[in-house]
Amino acid sequence: MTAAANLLTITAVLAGAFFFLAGTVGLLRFPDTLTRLHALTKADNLGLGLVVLGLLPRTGSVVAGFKLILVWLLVLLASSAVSQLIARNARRSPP
Amino acid sequence: MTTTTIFGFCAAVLVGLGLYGLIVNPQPLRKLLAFNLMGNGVFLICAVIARRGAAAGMGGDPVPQALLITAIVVAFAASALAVALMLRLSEETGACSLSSTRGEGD
Amino acid sequence: MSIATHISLALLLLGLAFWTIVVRDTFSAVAGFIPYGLLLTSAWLALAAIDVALTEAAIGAGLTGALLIAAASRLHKTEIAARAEQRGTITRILAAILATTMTAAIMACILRLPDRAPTLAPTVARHLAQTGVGNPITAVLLSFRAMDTLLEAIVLLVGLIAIWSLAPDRAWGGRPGQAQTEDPKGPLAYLARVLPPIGIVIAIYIFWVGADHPGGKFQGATILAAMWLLVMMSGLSDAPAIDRGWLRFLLIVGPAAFIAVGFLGVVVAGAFLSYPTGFAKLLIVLIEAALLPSLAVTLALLLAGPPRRPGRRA
Amino acid sequence: MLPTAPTIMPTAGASLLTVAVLLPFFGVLFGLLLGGRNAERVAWATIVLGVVTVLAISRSLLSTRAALIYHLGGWAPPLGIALRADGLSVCMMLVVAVVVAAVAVYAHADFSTPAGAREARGPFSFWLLLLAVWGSLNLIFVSGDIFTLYVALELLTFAGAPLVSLDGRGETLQAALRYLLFALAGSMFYLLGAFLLYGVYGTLDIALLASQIKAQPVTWAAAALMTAGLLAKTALFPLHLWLPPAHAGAPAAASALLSGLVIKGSWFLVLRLWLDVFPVTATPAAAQWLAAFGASAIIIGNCVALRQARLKLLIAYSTVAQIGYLFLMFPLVAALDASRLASGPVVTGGLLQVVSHATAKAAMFMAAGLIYATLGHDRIADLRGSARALPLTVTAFVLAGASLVGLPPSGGFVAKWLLLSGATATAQWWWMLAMLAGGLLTSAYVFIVMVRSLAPAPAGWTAKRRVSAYQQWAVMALAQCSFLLGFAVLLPIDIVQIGRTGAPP
Repeated sequence: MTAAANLLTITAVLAGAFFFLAGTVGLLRFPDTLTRLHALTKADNLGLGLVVLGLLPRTGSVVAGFKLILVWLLVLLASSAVSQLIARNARRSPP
Repeated sequence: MTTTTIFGFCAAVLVGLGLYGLIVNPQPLRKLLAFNLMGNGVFLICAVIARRGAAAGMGGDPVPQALLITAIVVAFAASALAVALMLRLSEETGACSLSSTRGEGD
Repeated sequence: MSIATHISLALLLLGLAFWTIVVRDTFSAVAGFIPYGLLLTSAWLALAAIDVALTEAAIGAGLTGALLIAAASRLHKTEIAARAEQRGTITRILAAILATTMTAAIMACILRLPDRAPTLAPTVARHLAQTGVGNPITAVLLSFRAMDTLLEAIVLLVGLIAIWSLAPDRAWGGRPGQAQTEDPKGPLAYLARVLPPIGIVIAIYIFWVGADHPGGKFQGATILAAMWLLVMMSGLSDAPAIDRGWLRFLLIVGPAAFIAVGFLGVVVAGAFLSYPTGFAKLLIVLIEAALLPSLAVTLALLLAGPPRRPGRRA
Repeated sequence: MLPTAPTIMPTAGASLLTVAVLLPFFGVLFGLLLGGRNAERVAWATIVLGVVTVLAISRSLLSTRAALIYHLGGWAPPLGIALRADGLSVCMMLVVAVVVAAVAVYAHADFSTPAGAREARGPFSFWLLLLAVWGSLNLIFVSGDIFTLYVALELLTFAGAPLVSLDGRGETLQAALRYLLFALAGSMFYLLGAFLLYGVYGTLDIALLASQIKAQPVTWAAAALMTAGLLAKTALFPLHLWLPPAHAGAPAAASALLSGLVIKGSWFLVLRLWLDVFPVTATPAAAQWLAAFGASAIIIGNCVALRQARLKLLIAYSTVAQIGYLFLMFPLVAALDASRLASGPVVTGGLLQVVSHATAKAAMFMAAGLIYATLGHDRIADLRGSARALPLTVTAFVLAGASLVGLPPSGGFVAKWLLLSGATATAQWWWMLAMLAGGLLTSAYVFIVMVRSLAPAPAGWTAKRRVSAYQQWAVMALAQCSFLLGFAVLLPIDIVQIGRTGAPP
């Protein structure tokens, strides 16, 4: 049981870290605002989701796990709204 | 190297960087940024001192930690006042600068 | 966390700080300052200062970051002129020497701090039960050194009066900031409808657990302030005119209740800000509950700046 | 636990200290709540109650002949915060109360809410900030905790900086911003020093620190940092550049507060630290440095003041010079203590210098404000006719100037006399030279202003604006305080020495 939980933690957190890395590379290498945004939101949402998933077995209490998921949901909400705003601004004033 | 020494040295460099920026950068907003860095350095030193005082089952001495909370809030109020002054200055004179050549020289 | 993690954290912090000082463009400097503030939060965690980390994330990185970003974009026009007045090489060299000396002196001080560090933690632990709260930092902030917290609330108010005093005469009694022309169906308005109910619950939770766990009124008030600012920015509700009676009442209720409880202590418990036995926790929670709205409104208005446009239709 | 020395036990009747500190802030809260015209009314009620409180504190100090000590919340240091008022603090509280009251009388004419308006920016801000300045100064004088003192310093800055730019002109906003940045950096240095002291001694309480402090490198570093930060806030040469534009550009009542009182807050803290916290560290060599800056301030400030074309700038540069005198006492005290002689008279001299400068400088700035209002300008070359139009005001200006020069029987005379005697006793003749040269230069510009204003007005000249008689009397009252202060030496006891920890028996 613990071995399976540890395996889940390691795989999920590693995968999450990979998405963060990919997102950062995309942010630095992509040519314009919209594509950079694309790279960044994928990394944030998926990467953070995977990290949260990986940490869930290690929380020890249901409340703490619930808080972790809430953190992820709040980040999703904020980042989607903010990306919309950035994208609108970018469309209005092309670089 | 212990954790407290690492962050203590980091804090010392932050204070130095902040002081340098405060003197060298001509723009008030950059000076304010530098002031914030210097302040963070000072706060970090306080946190190091708090951490060194860990005892009685507490991770750090709670007195300096409580002082830090006060100091962070006061520093925010200071930044807000400085920003308000800069914005008003630029509205009034069209520039945000501390050099007296721009103002009406007496 | 291991030493290696701490060293890389410290190096990252210094790298961002260096960037903030030397980069040409002010907006980029502020953009470096915000992640720097978030990393600093991890530094507080590494030093076992969880309450400080929460405060830093909320106020040091969050509110200060928002304040500086707004300032950088509004001062953008003035930047080119200001850049022209670069300091000469001699000033730079002298400043560098001064800064290096200072850094070296502080490092020497850090190394020379006594090996058996003095601490008040045992003293706090001994008297914690008398205060009725479980979080030692709350005990320090609201009992042992309650005067500091009272003065801090007053500092924020005096700062607000100072900011208001910068208003143009014609705008006195008016609303701070610019009128918002955000799309009422846009993403910001959507966020401003969905987020505040959640934010308010979280703020009250953080405030409530502050008695016994990390958290408290400052962190809770900052979240409330952020929610209010979000609603104002989205255009769903305008910033209030600064001469409104309810606003003035909310501003002073916290500090006034604090002072009142303080003088109650003189009568009942024999000293200013001392609490009668058995009532300590009740009075502390009472003060915090009164401070929460005051701090939230003060923090939001500090960020909103001086009044700039008429408040009532003439 | 810690030594139960009589100096750190709470004393009866000390609860008034919390009233002295919090009453002005309570006034700020109420003024903010009621708003409009009520801000001034609240300020007046607070001033009356505040003066009564300070008088009651002085009575209780005089009756017990010992420092008043109060433990906030009933928690003794090092856990809690102590308020402590000795003779020095009470003298400072008295002079602040007097100057605040006089400035308030004067400001009633300039800062009353105009008829028809419910609330106006200038008056509302001025009265609330006046109270905030007062509260923070009282806190600086009585707080026994170096972190609470940091909060008090910041409060003083937040209340002082906007007073500079009350008229909203671009140049005053710039002066206020420069002042704010200097002051913020100064407080950060101070705070760093305070934290280092905590890191070594585990307490922030001044009395406990004084009993535990040892001469060692970290203590020296903390002392240097705190002193440097406070000097920037006090505007001691060469950190004085922010002061003249800020003090000269503010409205007259605000200049009087800033130049007379606000800079004394950080100076008082230097004095407190050097006399009570760092006496072991404050070697005569370090004190010589402080006084060297002071002497340079006296010479350079006065020379620059002589070259000013505008009256308010002249007075502001004269402040830069007078700050210098405040730092001459440090090597004298250090040398007297080192040779086990009584340093009391020199401390009294330094305090008399502060009191006489606070009253005289406030009077001079307010007089300059009245002259400006009457003539429509303050160019020194064109002051003709002002003595005819404002005889009381110009007399007050000259009396205040005489106190700055140090003519008998003024407070400045006694102060300089005591300092000179200290310099003679310790054979530090070079400080005597600086003082005497400063006196000569000061008399030169006071004389110039007097001669210019005595010249008859050109024919057909009329006043731009009639100034109220009560404003002139407020100026005169302050100038008289400064001029007659010298008689304070005739008092049966020396209040300044009550409760001084460092004073040898």
